[in-house]
Amino acid sequence: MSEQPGKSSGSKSTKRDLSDEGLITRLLAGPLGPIFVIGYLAVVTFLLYREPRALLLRFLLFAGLLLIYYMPHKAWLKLLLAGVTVVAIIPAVGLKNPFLLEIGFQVATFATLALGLNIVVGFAGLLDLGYVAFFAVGAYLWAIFGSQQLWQLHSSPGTATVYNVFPLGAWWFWPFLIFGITAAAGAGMLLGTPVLRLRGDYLAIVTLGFGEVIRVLANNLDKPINLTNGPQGITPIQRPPLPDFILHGALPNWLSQVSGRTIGEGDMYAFFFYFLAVVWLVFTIAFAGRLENSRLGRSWTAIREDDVAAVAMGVPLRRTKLTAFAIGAAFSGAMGVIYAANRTFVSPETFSLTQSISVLVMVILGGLGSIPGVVLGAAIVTMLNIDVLQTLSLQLSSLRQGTGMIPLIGVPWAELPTQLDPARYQRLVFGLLLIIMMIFRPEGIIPSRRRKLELHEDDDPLAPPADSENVLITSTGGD
Amino acid sequence: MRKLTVLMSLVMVFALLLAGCGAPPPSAAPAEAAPAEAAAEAPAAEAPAAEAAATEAPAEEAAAEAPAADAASGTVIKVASQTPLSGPQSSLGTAIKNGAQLALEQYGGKIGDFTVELAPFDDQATPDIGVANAKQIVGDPSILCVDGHLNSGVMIPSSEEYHNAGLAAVSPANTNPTVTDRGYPEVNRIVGRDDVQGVVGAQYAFNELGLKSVYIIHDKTSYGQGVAEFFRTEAGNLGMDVLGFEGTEEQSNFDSIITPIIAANPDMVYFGGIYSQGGVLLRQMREKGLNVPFMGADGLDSSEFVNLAGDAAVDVIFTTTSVPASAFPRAAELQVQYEERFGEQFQSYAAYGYDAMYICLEGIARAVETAGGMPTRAEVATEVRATTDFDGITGMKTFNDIGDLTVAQYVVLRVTSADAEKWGENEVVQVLDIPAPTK
Amino acid sequence: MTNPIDAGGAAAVSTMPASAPLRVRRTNPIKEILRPLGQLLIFVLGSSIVMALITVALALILRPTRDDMDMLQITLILLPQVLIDGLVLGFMYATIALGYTMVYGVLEFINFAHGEIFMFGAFAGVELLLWIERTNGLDVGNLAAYGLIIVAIIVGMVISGLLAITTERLAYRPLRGAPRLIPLISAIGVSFFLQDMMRFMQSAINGDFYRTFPDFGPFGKRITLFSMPLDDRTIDIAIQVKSLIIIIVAIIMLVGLNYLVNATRLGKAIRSVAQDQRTSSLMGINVNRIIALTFLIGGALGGAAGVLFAFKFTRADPYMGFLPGLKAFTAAVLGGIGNITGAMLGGIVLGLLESFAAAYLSIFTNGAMGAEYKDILAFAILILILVFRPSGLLGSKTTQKA
Amino acid sequence: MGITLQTTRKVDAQGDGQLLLELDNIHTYYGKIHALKGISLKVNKGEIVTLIGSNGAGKSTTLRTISGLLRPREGEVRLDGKNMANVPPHSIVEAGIGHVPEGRGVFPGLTVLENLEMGAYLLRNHSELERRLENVFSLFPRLLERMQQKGGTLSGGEQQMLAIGRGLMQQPSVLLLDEPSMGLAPLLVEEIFNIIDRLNKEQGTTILLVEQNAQAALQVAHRAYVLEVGQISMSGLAADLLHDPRVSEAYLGL
Repeated sequence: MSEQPGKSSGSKSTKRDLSDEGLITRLLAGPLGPIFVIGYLAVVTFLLYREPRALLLRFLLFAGLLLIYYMPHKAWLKLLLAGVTVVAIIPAVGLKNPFLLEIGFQVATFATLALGLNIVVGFAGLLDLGYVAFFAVGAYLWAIFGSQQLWQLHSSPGTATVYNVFPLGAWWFWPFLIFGITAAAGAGMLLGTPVLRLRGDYLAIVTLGFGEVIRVLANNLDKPINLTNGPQGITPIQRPPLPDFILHGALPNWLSQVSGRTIGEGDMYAFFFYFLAVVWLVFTIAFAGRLENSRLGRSWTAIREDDVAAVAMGVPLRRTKLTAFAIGAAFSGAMGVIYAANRTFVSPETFSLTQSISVLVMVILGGLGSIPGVVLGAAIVTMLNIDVLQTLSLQLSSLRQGTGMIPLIGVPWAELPTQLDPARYQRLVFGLLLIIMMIFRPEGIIPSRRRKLELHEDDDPLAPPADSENVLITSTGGD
Repeated sequence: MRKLTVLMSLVMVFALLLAGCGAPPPSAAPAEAAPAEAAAEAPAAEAPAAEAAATEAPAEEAAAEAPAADAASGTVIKVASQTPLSGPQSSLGTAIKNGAQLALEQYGGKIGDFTVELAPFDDQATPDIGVANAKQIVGDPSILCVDGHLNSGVMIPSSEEYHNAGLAAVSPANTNPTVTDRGYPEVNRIVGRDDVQGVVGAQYAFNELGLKSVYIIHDKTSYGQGVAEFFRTEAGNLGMDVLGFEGTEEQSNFDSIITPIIAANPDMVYFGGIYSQGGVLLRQMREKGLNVPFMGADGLDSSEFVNLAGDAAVDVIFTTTSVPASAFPRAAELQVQYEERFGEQFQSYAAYGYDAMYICLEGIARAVETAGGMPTRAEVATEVRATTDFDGITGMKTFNDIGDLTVAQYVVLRVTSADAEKWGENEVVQVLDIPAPTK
Repeated sequence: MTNPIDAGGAAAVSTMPASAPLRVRRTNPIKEILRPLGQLLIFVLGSSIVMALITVALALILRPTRDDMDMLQITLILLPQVLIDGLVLGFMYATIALGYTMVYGVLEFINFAHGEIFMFGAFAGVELLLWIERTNGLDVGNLAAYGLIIVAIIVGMVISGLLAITTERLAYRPLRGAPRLIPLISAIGVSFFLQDMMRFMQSAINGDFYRTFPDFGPFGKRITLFSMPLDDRTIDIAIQVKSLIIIIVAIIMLVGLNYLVNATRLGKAIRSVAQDQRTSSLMGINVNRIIALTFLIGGALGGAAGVLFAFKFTRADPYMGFLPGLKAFTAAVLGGIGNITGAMLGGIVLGLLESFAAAYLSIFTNGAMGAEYKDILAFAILILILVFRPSGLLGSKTTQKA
Repeated sequence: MGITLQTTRKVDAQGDGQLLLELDNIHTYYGKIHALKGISLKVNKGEIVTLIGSNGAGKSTTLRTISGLLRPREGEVRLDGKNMANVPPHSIVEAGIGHVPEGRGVFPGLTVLENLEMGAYLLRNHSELERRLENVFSLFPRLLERMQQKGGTLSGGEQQMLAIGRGLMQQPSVLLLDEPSMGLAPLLVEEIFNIIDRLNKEQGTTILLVEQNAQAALQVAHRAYVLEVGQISMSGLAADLLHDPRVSEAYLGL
């Protein structure tokens, strides 16, 4: 019957979408918009340059990117502004406070992971709870071959003498980027093949198991052959060689003068890794964007919506699912190699189930299937993780060492128990955020067009109350 | 409308976050500080306030209200601590942090004209967070020294960052050899090394207790496995029969690990790992009727151990590099002050956190004196490394050329009571002064 | 009319003149109790025998690889103890898995936070006993000690059940009808939230966040079943009193739940809601209330399991629910999620698998692999089983979508 | 197709009983789709009222609105004068409206007996339950034979009988039947309509019948409403409508 709720006519919703211009978009419309955004960026940059460690300013700088995203202007202008922010402003402020580069690097890393997972979950609809395994494959690949681990295959972890000769030259990093992609894609196929017949929750638990298997292997392959050095982790791992004029001499000296602090080799590498991660992220975004609208992308959508019908339409189920796993994995494989080199250290703890879940959360929070959404989700979660809560705790601690009083209550800050530090309740905040998001905005912060249609067909001020029995109909489907 | 929701949700998120810390108004600036300092510090204290205000209306104008004053970095020196403040190991991590805080308070909180602050970071006992924090620490020029970490697995990658930035670090707890073996001029520790600690344990078990066979269990962490490996090597050298070497991440159910031990019938069980796991393992061992001696390393050194293990804890032997407070007269005094100040049970790691902080402070003080103002990090690192005959709560400390103590104390302890209150009264059965091993 | 049961006589007085005498055949309550007991027995014996045979066969094959010990002898001597430990663990997993399976069966929704509900139950029981201990109430005779354990279990059940209902009402009900991923993410959120919530409460009140189960009563005692000679000593094969209690309580819960679902009015309502919520509401069933009740029952079972877990493994901490929750979920999937009998079977199989893997891997591989690989083995078997039976051992439904 | 009824309808049945169920200007939406645009209809005690109309006219929506599965945004549903709009479905069932949904909605995993017992879920009186069961079994002897079979294993006709039987187990004051003849073989269709007729005559059950098979429905009913895109376009005595040329053309395929 045509009374089915889920099949509201498309034209109506599209119209609404077009008319539905956001507040920011409307404010930024017209020629004043770009001027305003440029002014905003300039002010934030200036302030950040004077006060390089202010959390709010850091946040406002990243929010600037969001503003640019919402600008209703030509793509080239938006790209230009975003490019200037990412390539010039962040590194420039990073001169003052290298932590900004670290945030940028981690955001780029996790955004890439989230985009990869988005292909598997968002595009192809295959719930993967062990995604971080592919990241681990890439990271360990370079960790094993780019460190001195190969000399220690027959010694117990942590007891071997320190060597100084690396079996492979540092330039091997570049070929290993490709190997990392290949290995991760291979691992994706390896996981994908046995689970092709599984659906939904069964798939979820098997992928979860796979993720754990990779982690446990990394933790335990220190005997009989000491491949991963077990829980000790592998260190040091080589970083790709940079030309000498970058690391020493005029350039860093000049930068040191500009920034007023010593810019050494480590800082130059921080810049290098920031740019490398951003380049890989941009490549991933472009690639994923192309994929979404390709023939393959449509096949994914088809199997996500109804795999039986998709097969009937001639979509090769096996191949389509496997490519989803392989391509999704490949992105994170390369990022794994970069991450290992950046950290010069890998250990199994990085690749826990919690990490997999947090990547999944980035995807859902930002908007399943939506590329800008996923990137934003990754940025929010990462900043929350490594920056915001920690910084708030520090400020609190700083207050506690002063003699000020807590307003309203009139108790000295010093007596505030440390048990209340926000950093300790990261998961609490995180969990609450997830629940609230799912209830009020399940399609994510920047939803993909499709999902929005699916989830908000009843979104109307006059619609019956949310918890009405009405819902029952949607859950059991039409007739 | 859609975008409005975006905005709203973002505002909500941050409002939530800030609500979590309670947004302080400008009046929170330290009022009783010396006028000059108050003036200098006010902007810094105002920063969070401005942020809180701005969050309500995150429009661009708000940014303008943010403090434009250059950081108070001119007059404030910070010492960071990085230990697990959350998660299962936070008991030890908090002890170190509190110890450091106490040291700073007792030192007077000032070096010359500089106010010294503690910036406590939470590494959550995971390397990733540790490194990210390290980058944040490195990015704050007013931080001149780091007191941390607890876990070697976190210390090793994080200290790469300290090394890159030339920032001095004094470790109160990391016993893994790699920490100093890399030869970084910034990285020091005031405790012994696993490759000595494991050996001490094995020698004590073989020579003093006369045990001929051992079953070794470790917790599959960098620390636990490390010390267990050294124990195994030395036990093998001494001629002890190593009947098993098992690692497990299990936290609660040790049934299936204990059964093979019973079958193997060792003279003793050695555990390399942290008390939170060891206590439970021990208790379950005893419940299953396995009554052989139980031995561990400094990871057991927490009063929580007896809470978990109950009566089974009595007569457990463990080696440690942190000498119990009872062995030092000044430590007993510190214990009283600590418990009074923080209302928490004193742990011996607190004394090490205290000493590490003190070494940092004295190093900075010397560097300030030499530089006649704000010293560079390199100067501080040099001064810290130059620490000689520092008379700490936990003994005399002198660093060698790689940052190890020239002579470290290793202690063998026996648990005497199942009462957590009496943890500090554990019997010292052996104290060894062992010079750092030379490569 | 050719009704074979017509001869059985009329159970009810017919008021319809045209109707033939009929007897309505209903499920026999006693049968509903005995049937799962029989199934349990078969599962326990069956999986034990299969596991034991595989192990012995492996021991025979691998015997020549180690000359420092007689592998077969060691294997046989360890076998009974490993079986007992595995079964205790298996029953524990089964009781946790029931909570997953109940909720899944009704809503097709993985309640990721079940592990945390389990953890709250554990804390409730432990806190109660610690409170009694502080008032010196734990110094009691054996009988009273058993009573206290039962009280602790009941308190755990109540707290967990209420918590489960609350989370359902606040975090899941508003999402009913949304695509499957949405409530799953919300559940992950609840899980994170509850972990830190408990830690916050514990560290605010006690300063530390894990609690040790008080030592009282005769529960630590071991009942020696028999002894076996090994070289020049004997090895006692024993079971702890508390392990026995766990098995008994688990069996009572399993049978009780089976009875509730299959033989009561409420059970019928639950089953009908599981099959078709809309039609159920047309039967006069308050669907929301039944779903809430399902959460209550699942949560209460989880709470009881939590108290038993803390009881057996001596401690409770805010993160304790995560791994057992994961394992129990695995068990539920292994058995065929949504299927009560399947959850029991899955739990027992997983418990045995883990126990065997932990005990024998090291022996069989001469130390190359050890207990740390038990999780890998469990997941590997899970993948294997799912590859050949994509809906679990006893599952039949394959209609679900991602 | 012709339906053989044991008697022809008395035209005057309409006036017999008092007003039982009344819909007053009901507006129902699916999301933004305005499905019912002001439906008003009446069902008197002891009547069979049928609602005919083409696919998508809103017939099932009307029934779902009555039984509370959907909430009207405007208007009232009155049972015995009491407003039932915005009351949850289970309370509406309790108040005496039984709904045999389209597509039968038999619980596939419950046995036939359990399915029937679910119909009397709200009833706690055991002997009354037995009495109703016997009543249903006397109407549908086939169900007795299949008593221990799972609902999902029944044939289409049997499932329809089970669904109606389950509706009867509620002993509702008004029974809503949604497309009882859908997808059934002609012979079965006839049987179903005979049973509907018997129910009304022998047991006095009030029935609101939604049918696509307009001819059969009009033959069995006292009164009828014709529904077109969410609005009532015609109403009157079933016998009159049966012979109305407009109805014949549009719905009877004559």
